[in-house]
Amino acid sequence: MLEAAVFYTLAVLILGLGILVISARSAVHSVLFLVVNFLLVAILYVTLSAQFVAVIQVLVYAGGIVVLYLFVVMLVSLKRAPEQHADTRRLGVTGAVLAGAVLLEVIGIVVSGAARSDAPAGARGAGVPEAISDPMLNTEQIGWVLYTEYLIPFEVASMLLLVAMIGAIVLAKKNL
Amino acid sequence: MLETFIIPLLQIAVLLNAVLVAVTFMVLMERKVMAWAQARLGPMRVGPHGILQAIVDPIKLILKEDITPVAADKWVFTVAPIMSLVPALVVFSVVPFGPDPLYYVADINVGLLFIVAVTSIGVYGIILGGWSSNSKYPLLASLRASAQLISYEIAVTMTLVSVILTSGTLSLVGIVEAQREAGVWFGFIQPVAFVLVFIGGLAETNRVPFDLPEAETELTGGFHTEYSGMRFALFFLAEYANIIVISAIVAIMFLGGWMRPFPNVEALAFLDLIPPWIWLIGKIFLFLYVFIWIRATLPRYRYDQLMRLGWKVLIPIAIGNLVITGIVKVLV
Amino acid sequence: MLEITPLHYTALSAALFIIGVIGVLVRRNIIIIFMSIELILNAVNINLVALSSQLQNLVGQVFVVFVIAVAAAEAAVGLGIIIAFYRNKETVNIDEMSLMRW
Amino acid sequence: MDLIWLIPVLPGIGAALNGLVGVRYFDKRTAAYVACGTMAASLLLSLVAFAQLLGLPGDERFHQVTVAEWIPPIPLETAGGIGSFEVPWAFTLDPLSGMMILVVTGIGLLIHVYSVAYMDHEPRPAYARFFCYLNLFCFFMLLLVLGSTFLVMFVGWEGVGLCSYLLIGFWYHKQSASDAGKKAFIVNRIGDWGFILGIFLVFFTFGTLDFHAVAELAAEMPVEAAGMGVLSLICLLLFVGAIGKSAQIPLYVWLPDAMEGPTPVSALIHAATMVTAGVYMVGRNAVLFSHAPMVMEIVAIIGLATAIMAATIGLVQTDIKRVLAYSTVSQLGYMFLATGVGAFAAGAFHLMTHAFFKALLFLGSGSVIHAMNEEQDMRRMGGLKQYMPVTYATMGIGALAIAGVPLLSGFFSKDEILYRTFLHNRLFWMLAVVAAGMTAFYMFRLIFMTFYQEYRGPAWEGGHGDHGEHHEDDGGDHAWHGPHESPRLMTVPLIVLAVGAVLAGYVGVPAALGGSNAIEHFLEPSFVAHAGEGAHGEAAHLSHLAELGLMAISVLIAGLGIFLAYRNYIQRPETADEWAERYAGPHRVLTNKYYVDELYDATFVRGTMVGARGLWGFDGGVVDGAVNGTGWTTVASSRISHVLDKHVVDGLVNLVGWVCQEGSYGFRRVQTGLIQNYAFATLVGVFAFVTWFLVGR
Repeated sequence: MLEAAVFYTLAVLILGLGILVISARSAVHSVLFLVVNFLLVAILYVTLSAQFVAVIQVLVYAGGIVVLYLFVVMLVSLKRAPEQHADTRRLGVTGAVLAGAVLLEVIGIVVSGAARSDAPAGARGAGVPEAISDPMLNTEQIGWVLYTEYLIPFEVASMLLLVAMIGAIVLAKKNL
Repeated sequence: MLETFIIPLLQIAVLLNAVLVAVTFMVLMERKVMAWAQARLGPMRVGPHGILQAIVDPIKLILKEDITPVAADKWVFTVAPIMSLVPALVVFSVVPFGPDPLYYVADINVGLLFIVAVTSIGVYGIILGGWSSNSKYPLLASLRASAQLISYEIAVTMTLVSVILTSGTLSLVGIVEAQREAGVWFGFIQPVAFVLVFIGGLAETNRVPFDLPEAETELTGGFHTEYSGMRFALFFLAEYANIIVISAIVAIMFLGGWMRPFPNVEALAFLDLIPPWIWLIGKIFLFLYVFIWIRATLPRYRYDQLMRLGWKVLIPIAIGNLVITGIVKVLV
Repeated sequence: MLEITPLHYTALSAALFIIGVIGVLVRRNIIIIFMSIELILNAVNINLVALSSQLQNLVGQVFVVFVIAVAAAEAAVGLGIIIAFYRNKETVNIDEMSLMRW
Repeated sequence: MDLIWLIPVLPGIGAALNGLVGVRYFDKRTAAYVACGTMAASLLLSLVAFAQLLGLPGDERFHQVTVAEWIPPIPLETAGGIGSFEVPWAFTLDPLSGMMILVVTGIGLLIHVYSVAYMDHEPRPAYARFFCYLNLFCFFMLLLVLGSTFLVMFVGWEGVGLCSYLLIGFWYHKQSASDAGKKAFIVNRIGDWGFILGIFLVFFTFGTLDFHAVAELAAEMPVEAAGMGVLSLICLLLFVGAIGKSAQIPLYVWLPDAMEGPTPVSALIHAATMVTAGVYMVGRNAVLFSHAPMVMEIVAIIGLATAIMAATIGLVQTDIKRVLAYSTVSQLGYMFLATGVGAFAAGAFHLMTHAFFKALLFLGSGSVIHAMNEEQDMRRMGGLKQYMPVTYATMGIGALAIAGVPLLSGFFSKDEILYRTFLHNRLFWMLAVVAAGMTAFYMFRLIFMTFYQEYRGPAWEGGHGDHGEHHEDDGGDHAWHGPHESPRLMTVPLIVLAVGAVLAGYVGVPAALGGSNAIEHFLEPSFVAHAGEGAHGEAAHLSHLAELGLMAISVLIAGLGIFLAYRNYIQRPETADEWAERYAGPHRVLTNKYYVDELYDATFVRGTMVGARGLWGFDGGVVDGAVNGTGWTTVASSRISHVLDKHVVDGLVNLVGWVCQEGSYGFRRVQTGLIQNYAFATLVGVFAFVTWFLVGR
């Protein structure tokens, strides 16, 4: 009961803020909504007892990436509205309609899946040591998986970040 | 019901009130200490030795007219102070004032990370406040502030990782307990980290000598130049709350939190007569005093010096400290 | 309906995803398009975490970490490109970014 | 004796030193020392080896040394089934090769020493080159002599041919010299062709190439008294080789021309050693030849014919070296005559004595030429006796020896041959005696024209005669001061050789004169398959008295020759011209050497040229025509191909390009540059997939 209430509340807020993000006229407002959206998503993660991911979501997304967006929005002080010019060939509305159709289809799948209720409950992936029984151990377990089984992807991700950092510097510098 | 709702709500209420009162008194304390440092008396009119000044100031701010500039983005202008204050207060939910669950709202396994994450949200308030004012000095100040915040956050977080390595847990309660087990405060095991976190805390809270976002001589009032009344008060609160948070974190991580000095020495057992929350508050006040002391002592950095210190000194030292800690951890 | 199953999370995820897609398709401000992409990534993350919780398998959460890392890289480079582009063209309208076509 | 392989190798080392290092770095002295030193060492070794050989009992004088493997065993088909073709670097020392190595190294050393002075005018690199060639020649000659198989001998055989070519053409800037070199080489090729065919046949017949083994196998076979058997064919082919190398009819033409080379070369190669290789080879295969009497007859006839023909030509030649050259040819004819009549030992004996006196005569003539400042025409000499007494004396001894004056070496060896010829065939004997008389005549004609009479040569500075006739100075760098005695380095070898020419005959004093004919008994084992078997040709014998009578006749004939020469060139010098006028026809024929060169020129050379022209025409007309036709056809077909290529293939390619281009005009409208439209395309895909998923369930 409580769980359902929390979920529906969060879901409504998340979706509503998502719609606000894409519909806000001002980019700064979009960013604001996006931050709040991310924080709500983090709370959703907490309800799923994924504290580490939730904190990371706040720390990196809300505290890092979106700040970057905010900077850019502030730096790009536009002399004319960015949406002033529209190409005649763009398929925006068609795309939105088609996307809605996809959503309907997916929800259809979900509903039919719920009706069948043959979801693979309890099916566990291979190679994972134990269940997430104790929320207090979440971080430790993720660290364990990340630094043993997924060590190489982890290092690759770090390289990706390094490359992205260098790339961003190169792009942003006026003259190196 | 009692344990899940009533007690936490009570705790939150007490904590919020305590923090807000502490902030008001800290303003008074700052004024008094600065005055003494400059051989003045400070506020003397309201109450004995001006003690009631702490109550008068908030009342003044609440009663003042709340001005919104015409060119401002009103909505954001309103939200910005809230976004600044809320994270600062939220952080207190994980600060333990004693070993018993009664002394803290929550002890989560990612406590330290939580603090770092939530404080990083605080930057929005500053940026949005400066931007939404639609005025050049606040905008410049907010850019400065956010750049400074992000830069020093890296150094501080990296340093905190070395402390986490030492304690082996992210939980703040766990960190304190680790210091009990170690028999010594981490401030002695990690002196470099101690100093780094403190300096980083100075910068993150825009305190002297890193108070460039609020440099009156350059930017009149900083990012909240256009603010007044209650909204200004919120910014003000947030700033001082942040100072208290930093002090609390440093006290917990490096000075043993709620524990008395030398917790393993039986001869000092009489010190346990003083309750743990008093120990922690005492340590926090010690740091607050140091904050004010530094403000009274040191001149302001130049902006490029500030950035150079952050990126070329603190971050390398933090990384070096982390590496050495890791090596020692592996070897010992 | 009141029992929250992973399918609920999937539906939420799909809806957020589609919102992001619509944002990408409809808006012309490239910064907002980027933010829409972040929404899409978040939708994926919700799915991953939900399924991780349902399957009692931490790999989903590990992948969220990777997704966030990639998102950070993407944001850094993408916004760098936007800044560079803005410096030249004084615009962030995606419809004006069509110099390379025939 | 096991070190006999060093005997050829030492001069080889000298040649390598002089050739690889000396030409560039050695001064004349060093080059000379290297060459003479290696030769001297070789001679020393030869003497030791020979002494050891003599120390053995008569029928054990055979020593074979295998130094290294050359051709590993290869199975090859032979007459007697599959044989193993195997050739080692093996050397044989037996009486025949022992005598030969003494001759080669001994005379070789003397000529080396002589050359040191003779070639002194040459510039330094040419000097070293000369000694390199000379050493190389000795190396190959000794290889030829010592080789115990046909193939090793063949290597030496070809090697000496090469050195002969190099040394005849030593003054290669002189057209006639290089032509003579080429002539020698090419004429020799014909002989070598026969020789190598003979070797093939030997291997095919006997399955081995070892002389000793071949001899033993051949001894088992019957004598091919009537008709030509395989042995006869082998012998004939081998004899062709001998003809080429030893300048017999019809391949003698190269030897007189070879006199273009330096005189020591003529002495060493073209008188004493190389040209006798043919004789040596025939002697080496005496057993084979003994089994082919018909070929023996051919050998004798060719030898005799050569002896007479060369002698007649020698009568009228005026070039001092050419006279000697024809004399050499003639004497070689004698040797073949000896082998032809079965007197292998006599042939070898004459070979040895001839080596001494002919080398002596050549060196003497070289001394004269040297003194006359490179003048070779006897008509421009005369009266040199007073200027160069040593040369005169030694050459006189040589002439006496070759003429067959009793008690000199030529007398013993030549009379042995004549005696054996007499036993074989009296007609041959008569002709041989006539040839001997002619030999005496032309040799003394040479002596008289050169050393007696008046001086007819060119005048010299400070001397008598008029300056108008001053001879062109070839040397250019030194003035000629008239005829003079040669330096000590040249006269000493002359004296040594003169002593040899006198004494060499005494190893073979015939029984008729109270001797024991030691050389014949010494050499005998080399000519039979099994030692102690005894000689075949000892069928007939004359009494000592008859033998003495024959000697007397030949001595008389020789005396007559000498007398005629004396009368014609000393008493009445004009007689020679009178005779020449009186017998103008024969004289002209003789002067022109029977027109043999012209004949060869007209037949072989011209024939070859005409054939070559014909082939050239064929090549130019037919072959080139075919090639050009092919080319033209190719060009024509490629033109057609070009047209096809241009219109059909290119058309297709262009069609493809055109289709692509036209198609892309339509499709490029898809590329709007609107990123969101591309994203829309992705969404369409997603929609399709999700739909499929929904419906598919």
